[in-house]
Amino acid sequence: MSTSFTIDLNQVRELIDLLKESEINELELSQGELSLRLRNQGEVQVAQTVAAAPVAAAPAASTSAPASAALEAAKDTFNSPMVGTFYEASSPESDPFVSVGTKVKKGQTLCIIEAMKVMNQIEADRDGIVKDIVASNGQPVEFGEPLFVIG
Amino acid sequence: MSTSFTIDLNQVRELIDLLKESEINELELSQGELSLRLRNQGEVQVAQTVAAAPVAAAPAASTSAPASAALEAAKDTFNSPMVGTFYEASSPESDPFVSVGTKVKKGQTLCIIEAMKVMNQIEADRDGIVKDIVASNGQPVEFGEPLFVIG
Amino acid sequence: MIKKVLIANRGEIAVRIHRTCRDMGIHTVAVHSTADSDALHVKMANESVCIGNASVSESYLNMPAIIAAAEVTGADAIHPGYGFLSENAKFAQMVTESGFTFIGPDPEHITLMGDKIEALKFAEEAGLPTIPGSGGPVESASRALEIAEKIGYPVIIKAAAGGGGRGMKVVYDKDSMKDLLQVTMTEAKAAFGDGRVFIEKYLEKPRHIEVQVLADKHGNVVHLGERECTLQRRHQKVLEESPSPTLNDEERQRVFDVSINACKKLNYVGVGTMEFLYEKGEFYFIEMNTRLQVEHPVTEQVTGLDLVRQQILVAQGEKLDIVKLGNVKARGHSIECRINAENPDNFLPSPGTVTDYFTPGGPGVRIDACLYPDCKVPPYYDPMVSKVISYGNDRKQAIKRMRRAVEEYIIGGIDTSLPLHKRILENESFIKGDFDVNSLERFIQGGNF
Amino acid sequence: MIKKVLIANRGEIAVRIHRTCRDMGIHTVAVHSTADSDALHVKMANESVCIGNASVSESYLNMPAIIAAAEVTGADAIHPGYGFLSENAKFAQMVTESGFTFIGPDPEHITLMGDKIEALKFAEEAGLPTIPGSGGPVESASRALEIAEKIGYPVIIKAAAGGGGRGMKVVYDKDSMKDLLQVTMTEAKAAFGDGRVFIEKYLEKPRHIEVQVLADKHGNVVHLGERECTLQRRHQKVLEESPSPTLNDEERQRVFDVSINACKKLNYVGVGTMEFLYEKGEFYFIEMNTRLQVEHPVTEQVTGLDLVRQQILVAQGEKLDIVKLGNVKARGHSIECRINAENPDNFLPSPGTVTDYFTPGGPGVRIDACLYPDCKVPPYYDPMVSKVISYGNDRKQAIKRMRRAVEEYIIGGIDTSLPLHKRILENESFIKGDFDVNSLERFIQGGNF
Repeated sequence: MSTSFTIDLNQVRELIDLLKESEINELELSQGELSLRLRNQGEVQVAQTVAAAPVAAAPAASTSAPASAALEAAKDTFNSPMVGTFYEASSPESDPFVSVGTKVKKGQTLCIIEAMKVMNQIEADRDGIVKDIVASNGQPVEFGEPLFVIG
Repeated sequence: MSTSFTIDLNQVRELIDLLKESEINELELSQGELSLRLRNQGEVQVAQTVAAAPVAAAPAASTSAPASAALEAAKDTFNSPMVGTFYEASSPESDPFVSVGTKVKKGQTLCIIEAMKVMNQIEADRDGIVKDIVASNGQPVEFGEPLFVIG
Repeated sequence: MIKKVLIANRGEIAVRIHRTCRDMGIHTVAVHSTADSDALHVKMANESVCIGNASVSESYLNMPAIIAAAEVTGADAIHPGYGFLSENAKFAQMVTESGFTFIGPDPEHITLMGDKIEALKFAEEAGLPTIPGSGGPVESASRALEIAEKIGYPVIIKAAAGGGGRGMKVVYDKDSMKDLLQVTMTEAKAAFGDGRVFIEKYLEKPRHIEVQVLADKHGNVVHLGERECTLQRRHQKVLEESPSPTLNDEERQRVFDVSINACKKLNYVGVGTMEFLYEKGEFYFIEMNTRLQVEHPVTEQVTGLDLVRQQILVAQGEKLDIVKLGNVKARGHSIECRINAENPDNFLPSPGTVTDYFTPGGPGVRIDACLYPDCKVPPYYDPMVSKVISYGNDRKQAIKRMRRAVEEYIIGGIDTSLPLHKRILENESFIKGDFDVNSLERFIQGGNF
Repeated sequence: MIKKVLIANRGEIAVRIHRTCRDMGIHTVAVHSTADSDALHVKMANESVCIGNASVSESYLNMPAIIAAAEVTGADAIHPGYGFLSENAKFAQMVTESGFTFIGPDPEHITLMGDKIEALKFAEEAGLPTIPGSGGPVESASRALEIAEKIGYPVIIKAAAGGGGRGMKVVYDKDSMKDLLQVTMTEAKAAFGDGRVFIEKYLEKPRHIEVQVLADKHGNVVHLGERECTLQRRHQKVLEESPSPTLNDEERQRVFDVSINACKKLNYVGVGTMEFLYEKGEFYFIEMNTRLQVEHPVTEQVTGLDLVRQQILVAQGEKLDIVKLGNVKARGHSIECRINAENPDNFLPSPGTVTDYFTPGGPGVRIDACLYPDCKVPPYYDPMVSKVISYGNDRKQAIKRMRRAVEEYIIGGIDTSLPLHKRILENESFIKGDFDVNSLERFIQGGNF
């Protein structure tokens, strides 16, 4: 399970809109474990949210087999385009396609994802530098799961 | 699951309007677990609010046979101490015990409530002036239902 | 024909009764305290009347207020549910005298069965097996041996002035009788100033078995199978099932027969429950409950009957379809778990506001509850807020479905006994059906079932 | 023995399949699109894998992604549910070739029954009654009269090149045959440039009756009763029940027999449904569905069987207990209402976020849903979000309980078809069981049932 806030961002957005429309300066809301404060200081809006995760009702325990896609939101992650098993290199003896610090070009192979016994070469969708390798060699990944951070 | 407030945004909007109209600077509301604060620090209005009832799921429509005890909260109502049928007078031919404007003393009979074929004389719990008669002659009243406003 | 029923109760049973009334086209009137204005039973009913303050004596036990509520709403019958006024003969009488139909038995039967000594006396006359004993003080070892020989070992010697487990000795064979009798008499004399003792059959591992009976106003009586309610904590049932996993067909028939005979002798009317202790093939009558039981849904699931409906039909004076009902065969197996708003470890009540709420669904699951998202559980009343009832073709399937249901059930914001039920449902002895009335207490205290 | 099942579906059926797996001690893997990350089927499953974007072609129809998900999670079987890939022979084959057990029929049966013409050809060979007709173009009045005489009036003359209700004429007696044949041929020639016409038996008020079959890998086939699914809107079933309120015992037995015989001839394996039109004591085979049906719960309620469990047992190669299953007698009556997230007046989909949510409970009510408070109903998928299933001793009781359930059900924040169901359940013709496949359309358009 991820440790991110479980607050509904759309609702926060609606509340912010409400505040902006309303010419009111402050809005404070609390319910149960969840609390939110919005403040509008003149021209620039400073919206502060404080949301205690109500770790709400997850009907029965559910575990994502591959790691959860919590980081998905981050802009500079390179996410898995498919379900499968992640490999850093073309074979156990080979060097990884990339390492942290590698400068990559769009179209360059970053890794392999095996699915249905097929080794799929996964290519970079942009130029950049590999800042982090999030996925683990030989581990399953799901669609949209972050594999690399490329900045 | 419940990762958002169950607050009714329209209600918040109405409260904001109320605040703005009212020339009041702050509004604070709390009910149950929910609290809301609105503040308006503009030149004119400074409004802060807190709270709002989540008007939660009313499973199936339910109608209170006798009028609902909504006014109960008002401080100057005299509420029914029992379930029964409300009578203004001791008989159809008699004058009502009290009318709007009547000055009453603690212990003075205000009305009759019939229950189980017994006519119960209901006495004032304080001195004051009858400002309104809320219950209707011959109609059922429930426990806690406002009968009079005595100020 | 009953057209409008005032339900003189709250919580899940008030909701339960409303549902059957709704199915029968009968309007309902909910009564409620000031603490229950937003309760589910109030929201569901066709009409509602606030009858008093939160305290039960001012509301749910307030007989004049309830009668007055029936008067002002024009109800023609009153259903008392269970608990509160359901076994109050004075209330039953007041209801009838005020011109309403009481959906329950005659007041005289409530009175009789409410008096433990009178009830046992009746039971013996009516041929219900009771726990055999000396019937009066035993003064000599020879008399004690004679009695024990007759009723069979083990027996228990009880001080006449004792109680609460004090001044009691269990005798397992005749060799130790003389000494233990002497010791108990001496101790009783010292402890209570009264050396008189009784002797009774001692039940080592009794189980609680009860028979559901149904009788109309025309002398027809049927049984609707038995329930096993052995899993109890402080004499409160926690998990019930039907049929019992321990009875054989001969035993079953035997306890049905004595129950029906006793009801006939009593001229009983309505639904009732004959409660027995059971050990080694023998039944011992404890008491009769002259009302709907909390655990009635397990009987409904295996018989396909709606017991509240049967109550209403009987109250209307209708004749039971004795041929049809007499041949009702239990099909499958049903279990009920009582879900309390309480801490599952220390059993302290846990009132509050329910936050997240998700009810289980799917095949073989029924929920009788008084909860909804954001509802309040007031601190003034019984902590039982929900019953989960599972049904399966056999006990194994009923257990599996119950496990699934208690796992799916989410009641946020308050503590509940769901975790205790999860533990019971995984217990090997429970699964085997091997337990007695003390099992759950032992289990809760960390021991074996 | 199957130990881990990947459920290649979403919504209520994914939840439904999980529940049975849970009961059988089988672990579940949910697959989901990016739009369904918080869906109930994902929350309930033991594991979950995101397989693609919201669009069904990228997720729930994405065969390689589903197989890959089964690979990475170590599942040993795949259940396709209904819809999506459940009747895709290629998928069934791919599942098997990838080393997983497909919980469904052989691909060849999916292929056969997926081809309407081949399926009808097989039906005729297997002795299933089909709608009788000319079988080919009819060129003369004398031949038309001969055919009509044989199959009985009324008959319908259809342009070979027609469709969608165009180029059709109903003939009620032999006197008008010659003229109408001529008119239809002339009109067909003018409208489609092809004057050829066919003749078929015309069903005026057909009802939709289907037989649930179950077959194992050892040649054993049983039926599990019939379902009546006559109430449809645009060929989508809206309310189903079992048993049918219209069939008599002889008709019932007859349609069971032909269904079982056809399955035997087919060497069919798994659960399947033979769909028929029914009119005036005669059945006319339409098609066979080679999967679990949406409406399977009504069969479960009256037979006491868990159909998903039976599917899994069959997939594991187990032998059906033919004696036991062959004697399953329907008990009572069950109705299912499909609750769609749609405007009940204009039937436009109503996706959104569910606010208030309260599920019905009490006796005789089962809920198979994929909703919970604050959940999202995405706009990309089927609008059916819940099924309410009622059960009673007879149809009358099942209807009353269903009325109560749809009245209790609260689904806030989105529009649903609950109001439509309330109207149907109060309709006199529905209560009498008097309707045909066109009734609901007429009713929706403001007419009579």
